[in-house]
Amino acid sequence: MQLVQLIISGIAQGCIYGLIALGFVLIYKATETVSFAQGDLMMLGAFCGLALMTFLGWPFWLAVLSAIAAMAAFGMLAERAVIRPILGQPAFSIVMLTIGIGYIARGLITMIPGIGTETHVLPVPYKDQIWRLGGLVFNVEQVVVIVVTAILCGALFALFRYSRIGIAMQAASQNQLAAYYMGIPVKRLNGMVWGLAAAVAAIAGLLLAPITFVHANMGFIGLKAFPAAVVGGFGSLPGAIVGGLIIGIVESLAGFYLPEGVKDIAAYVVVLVMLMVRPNGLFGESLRKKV
Amino acid sequence: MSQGAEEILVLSNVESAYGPIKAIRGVSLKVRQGEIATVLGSNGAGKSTILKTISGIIDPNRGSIHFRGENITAKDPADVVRRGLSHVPEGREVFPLLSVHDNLLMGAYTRSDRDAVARDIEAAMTYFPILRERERQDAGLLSGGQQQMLAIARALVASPQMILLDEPSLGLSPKLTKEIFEIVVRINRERGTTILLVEQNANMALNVADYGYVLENGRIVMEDRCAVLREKEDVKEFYLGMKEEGVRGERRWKKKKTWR
Amino acid sequence: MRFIFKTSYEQDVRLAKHGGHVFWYSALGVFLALSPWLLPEYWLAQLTFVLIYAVVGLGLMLLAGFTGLFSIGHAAFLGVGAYTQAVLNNMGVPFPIALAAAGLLSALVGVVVGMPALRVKGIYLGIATLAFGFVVEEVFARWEHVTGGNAGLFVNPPAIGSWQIDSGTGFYFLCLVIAVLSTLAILNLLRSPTGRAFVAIRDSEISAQSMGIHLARYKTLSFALSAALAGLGGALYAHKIQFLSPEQFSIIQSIDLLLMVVIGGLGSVHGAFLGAIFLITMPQLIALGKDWLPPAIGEAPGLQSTVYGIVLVAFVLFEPMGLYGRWLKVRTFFQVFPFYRKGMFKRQKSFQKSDRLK
Amino acid sequence: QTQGVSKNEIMLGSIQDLSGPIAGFGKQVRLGMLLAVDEINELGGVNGRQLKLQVEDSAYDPKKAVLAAQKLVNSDKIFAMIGHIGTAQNMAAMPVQFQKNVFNFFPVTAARQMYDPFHKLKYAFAATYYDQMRIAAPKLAKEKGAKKVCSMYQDDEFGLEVLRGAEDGLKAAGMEMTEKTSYKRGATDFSSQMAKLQSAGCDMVVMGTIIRETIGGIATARKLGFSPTFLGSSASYTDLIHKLGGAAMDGLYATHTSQHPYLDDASPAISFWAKKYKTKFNEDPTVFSVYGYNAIDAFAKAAQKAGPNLTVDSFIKAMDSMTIPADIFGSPPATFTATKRLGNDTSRLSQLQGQRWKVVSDYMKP
Amino acid sequence: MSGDFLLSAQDISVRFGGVLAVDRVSFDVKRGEVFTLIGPNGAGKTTVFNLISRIYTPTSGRIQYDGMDLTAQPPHAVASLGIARTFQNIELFEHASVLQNLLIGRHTHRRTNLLDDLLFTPKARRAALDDREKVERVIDFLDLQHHRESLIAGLPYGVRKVVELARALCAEPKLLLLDEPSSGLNVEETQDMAFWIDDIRREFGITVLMVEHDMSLVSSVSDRVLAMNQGQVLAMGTPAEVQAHPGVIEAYLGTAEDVASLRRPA
Ligand SMILES: Nc1ncnc2c1ncn2[C@@H]1O[C@H](COP(=O)(O)OP(=O)(O)OP(=O)(O)O)[C@@H](O)[C@H]1O
Ligand SMILES: Nc1ncnc2c1ncn2[C@@H]1O[C@H](COP(=O)(O)OP(=O)(O)OP(=O)(O)O)[C@@H](O)[C@H]1O
Ligand SMILES: [Mg+2]
Ligand SMILES: [Mg+2]
Repeated sequence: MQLVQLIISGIAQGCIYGLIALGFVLIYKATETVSFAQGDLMMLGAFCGLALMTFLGWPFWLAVLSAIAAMAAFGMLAERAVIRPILGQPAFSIVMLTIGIGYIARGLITMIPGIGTETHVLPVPYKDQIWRLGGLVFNVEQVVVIVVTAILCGALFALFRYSRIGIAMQAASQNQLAAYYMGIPVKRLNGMVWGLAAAVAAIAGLLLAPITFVHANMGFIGLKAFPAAVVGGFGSLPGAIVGGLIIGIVESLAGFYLPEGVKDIAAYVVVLVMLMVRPNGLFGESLRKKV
Repeated sequence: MSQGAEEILVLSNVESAYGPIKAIRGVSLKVRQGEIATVLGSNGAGKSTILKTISGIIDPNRGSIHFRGENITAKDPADVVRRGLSHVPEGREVFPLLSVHDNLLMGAYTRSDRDAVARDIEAAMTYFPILRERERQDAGLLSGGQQQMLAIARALVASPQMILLDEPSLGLSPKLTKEIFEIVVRINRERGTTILLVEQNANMALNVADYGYVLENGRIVMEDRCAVLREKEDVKEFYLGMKEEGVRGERRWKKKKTWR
Repeated sequence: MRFIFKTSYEQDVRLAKHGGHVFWYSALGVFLALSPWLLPEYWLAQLTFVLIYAVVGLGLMLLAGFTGLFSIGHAAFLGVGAYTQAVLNNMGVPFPIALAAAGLLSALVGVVVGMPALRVKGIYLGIATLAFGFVVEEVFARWEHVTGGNAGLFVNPPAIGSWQIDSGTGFYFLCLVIAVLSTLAILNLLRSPTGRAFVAIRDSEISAQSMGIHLARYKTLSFALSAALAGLGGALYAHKIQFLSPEQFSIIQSIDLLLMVVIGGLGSVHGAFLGAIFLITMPQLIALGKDWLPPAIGEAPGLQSTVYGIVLVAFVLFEPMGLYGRWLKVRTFFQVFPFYRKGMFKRQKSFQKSDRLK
Repeated sequence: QTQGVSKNEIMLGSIQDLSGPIAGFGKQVRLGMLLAVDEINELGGVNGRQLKLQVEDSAYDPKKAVLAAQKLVNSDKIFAMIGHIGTAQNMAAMPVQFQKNVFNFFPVTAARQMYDPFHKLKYAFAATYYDQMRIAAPKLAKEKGAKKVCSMYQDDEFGLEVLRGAEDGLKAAGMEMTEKTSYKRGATDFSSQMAKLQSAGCDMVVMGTIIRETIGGIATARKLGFSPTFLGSSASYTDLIHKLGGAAMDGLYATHTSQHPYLDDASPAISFWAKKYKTKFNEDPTVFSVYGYNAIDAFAKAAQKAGPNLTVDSFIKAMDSMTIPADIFGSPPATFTATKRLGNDTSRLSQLQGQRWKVVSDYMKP
Repeated sequence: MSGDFLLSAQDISVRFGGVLAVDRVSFDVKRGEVFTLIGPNGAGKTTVFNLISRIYTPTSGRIQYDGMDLTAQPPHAVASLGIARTFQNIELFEHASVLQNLLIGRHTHRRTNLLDDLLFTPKARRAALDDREKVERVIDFLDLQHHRESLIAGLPYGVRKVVELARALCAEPKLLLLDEPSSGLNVEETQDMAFWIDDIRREFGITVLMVEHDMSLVSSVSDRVLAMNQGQVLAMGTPAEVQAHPGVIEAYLGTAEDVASLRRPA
């Protein structure tokens, strides 16, 4: 029973990692860069939802949808302003940019007087509810995370596998020059990718907020999502979820059964082991250049 | 070739540079609707640069480019393609991690008619049966020549008004090289697609093309109908490799130490 | 405009390519040697920090800039060096021996981390080093009887026998000597086969391999050298900061180090120094600039990270080659004066290509 | 000429976290200090000298703290460092200060190192986490009749101090710590920790936690149907606990010295002060504002006493011979001597009742 | 093994998923000869090269080189055994200059150790000058003086091909593998290439194994030609023999009608 309960909470936590990892993978698949700002976008999304719900008093659903839309717009705007000018430069420049964007986002939020330095509660309707099933406890907040994560993963997977735009995004990331030659509007797609990523981040932020509260540093949980993405195989959407689950469950079990401190580095140990055994992760393809 | 045909592509006095290095200097050329034009030139003369400038991959410093009467100077490449100008780049440039099929699909990105695209993909695969065989394989794993076929097929499915071909025969077997040119001619005749061809195999190029330009050091030094160019001594010597023995023997010893 | 007439291959091998080099670097050397008497104490301390970070930066530059392997856990090596130095020093081991041990142990750890690096590339390597960084930080925190755990560890001033280097000036010279020696070593490396092998690996692994370069060996070597320099830097850092605690070697520090080499200019030795100057003086400049801002903004919490972020973004946008790139432009401007044309450094459109296949 | 003291000015420095993880606290300490500085300066300063306070940002990073300390000490030439926040940050900055004879005055951290290896320039005001727990844990355990006392603590020096204090206190009372579990700063999931404590049958849990972790931990426990007595340290004595955690947090005990300054506090003095603060900064004060305010206030009192010839020695002499009286916030009187540099080592208990902190005990003696 | 053969492939096969890229191919390359592989696109020529340079491991079969089993060698050791190669798609070090590329080509001849390099001892200096001299010789040989300091990224395709050849020559190999040396070169340059290959064999005594589609180049320089199709050996013999082979004509050369047939009516 104990074990089942632990696994349940592991899965719930794992879904959170997976959800954030989805954002990383999304960006990676479509632009071959790693966004260190994903966690901070998540934070912005949560603050956005908070502003709408608490300060403007909008109804829950309206606030959630508007926050997601606003973040998508923000993502596109940010792309337009800072990423597009250096589109085509080595991916690493863009990684640096995302670090910079993360700093700015965190800094600006902190600068809002009276709000930025505080911790807030996001008033979701399902706050603190639990379901009991036999002797097990299900946290509604976590159930919501699990469900939304599954849906989102499916949708993104379909986008990249079947839709023309999704394939074009991957094409542009693999060979930008060729994408231009094909008439793919690389810039516009890039904007869409960052918008989408910001929207996913906003969803993650809103889902996470009831569990972790809303504060300027909530994005740091993103650091745990990196291992999740790597374990699953960076570039694989289902991999992100599976990786997240593995890490969530390992953490949960390690916290209970293993000595102190193991839980905190369990994620990193898992990722190191994984890189030794299967360097490309569970679902990552092993790539070699053909010469 | 109809003499008074409308000019579909006009470059006037185009100058492009890579940083401080000028690659082409004041190039003016015209391609008429429905013809095959070719640009000859030795290595580094700037042939690829002309094509890249036309399709907007690099922005010219000076001069203008008009396609079907519209100014496309320094336009976004995607925009240029949308207007019906496809470019088969030098060096294949396939999407290595997409399947062959998806590569072709991307070739037709600018088209919205799904059924017609599917038909054209079928047609392209008929030109190059190997592509059908490898439909689900990642393009990066194809052999060099197979990738070249894919690159050409990709331009065909775009069903453009005009194709810029940069060394289409690169790395193809003699048989396929010939086939490729047959295809080029066929497309030109059957669909009326205008073609601007850059090719090292000058013999082939001068045979299939109507009009030719000779480029040296970024400048156009000669232009005429191909039938005329084929007969010029210079062209014969430098581009068709028809030299007298003496000249060739001399070339062998031309190398001397240029100590810096 | 300077024309150099070359008359022998020897000239290409030399470090100083022409008289200008000799003059300017000598001038810099004189300035550095006289700094303790030219600069106020506070700025001397900052300069010392710059030298320390430059040593670390050189190491990271070697790894990221020349071998193309990005480490997001470099603070771990810094930490290994710092703790080794602190522990040995506090045990009374003479400074030079402790320093050597710090460098060696870091190098050893570098080899261990290099192992996964042999099999993974790009982002995977980044995450592997990130994970490694977290594990090492945890070790610092848990291995209490050696590292003092989270309570931290005080570091005595460096000493050789009974000679204690506890003055700011003495320590400054120590750092200066080590920074100069490290720089020379890196420069030497870059003009010899080892350095070229690194560059080869950066540009094309398959091709490097077919040139007979043992990828595994050279990648490991790059990690080891880089870690050794980080370790040396860490040892100096330990003395400069005098108090070590695990969170000083966290991901934040790692990212700072990475920013340092990127802002300095990836792939140039100058970049390591310029980046270090940036990293150390930036917070101070922000603190100074605060006074000119209206208090509502100047005193607002979060200002520092906002400005830091903005500067970073601005750098990547306008100066992707980093400070060194800017320096080159300025220099060219004066060299070719008055013939500098605006388009000279105009960026041609460039296009990203998959890094996954290399 | 003493560094930082001029004819009509005393230069003071402080390092706060203004952009890092506890920027909220850093900001409040700073505002508290500013309030005190302004009050004192309006009344003519200290022996005719105006106080000048320079605050730097460490972003809670020891390296930045050192850089900031170097700036304050060597460039701004401060006389004393006041209310510096964070243990590691203080540890890293102190050597820089002591080299130049600069005080480390009333740092905002309750670590023993703030006074423990004795240094003449160290002055600490807050009962340490260690002492708080050493005294409170056994006392509360006895009161509640707890058989199995456990602990969840943050895996850093702060959490360990709480744990050590509780362990030592329990041992002295003939009890033992049944189970302990830790988490890393910034953790958001406490289910395995709480499951562990629950399955060990704990009936009292000592929380070496700060804010979000206190709330997260207790909320998780409540959901699992696990409700022991929770005891926190002064780190979890803040209004954020009930503001964020809501009713689920009721029942939590915490140790502290100064009281939280509610705007509508029963004590008119506190309420007056809180309103003044609110008017000035347009923000509700918290207990951290009080720490900042008190630090400056105490400094001014001592400097006043040291007389017009303010030097390091005269300041030490004044400090070591005076009693800082109890204040409106309920802090106990503090005394220092040439060897004792912790003002007071006792604390009292408050409990969350109806989403508000209520003082439930007087200052506790072991 | 007979001493005349520098390289001999015995029944090598390699399979990638469903594709049998090389199917039981055997051939021997004599010391000092120019041996050419031809075949339609996708025949498996490049794959044979990749097997020799140990980028792939054969599914079955062995490759003997200079009396040893090449298949037992790790990939990076191949170069030091005296095998250098060029790539079909050009794999140069893009962000380095031509000179640096060529110096990297000298890697197998490095004589200094890490310490020498770090301290730049006189030994390292001598080695550096020595390498440079060897490299200059190759530069002179291939007429690359003008491009010595250029970055690869800015070179035209044809020059890159030559630089790649130069890089391989800098390794002073015994066996040189050239994958389509003339693709992307015009007639004149192809003729230069032919002379170079000839010189490489004659003056430097290097054995050349080459993949090439330009039949004029093939017939002017090769001693023997092997034609492959779909992974299998189709024909082997002198250039003339192979070109006359009906299977080769059918699969590779195409019917000999004149290109003029494509000529458009004026
Ligand atoms: N990316 C670049 N950076 C700098 N210079 C370049 C770049 N690309 C080409 N060049 C220069 O521009 C000139 C023209 O190059 P271009 O590629 O157009 O030649 P080409 O005629 O297509 O030659 P090839 O037959 O080899 O393909 C060359 O001299 C080359 O050095
Ligand atoms: N790594 C690989 N994975 C899957 N298939 C491969 C791989 N390498 C080669 N192939 C396949 O093996 C076959 C032979 O390829 P190879 O590159 O050897 O051809 P080639 O003879 O060099 O042709 P070309 O003249 O076009 O360069 C091709 O069909 C190719 O798709
Ligand atoms: Mg070209
Ligand atoms: Mg091939």
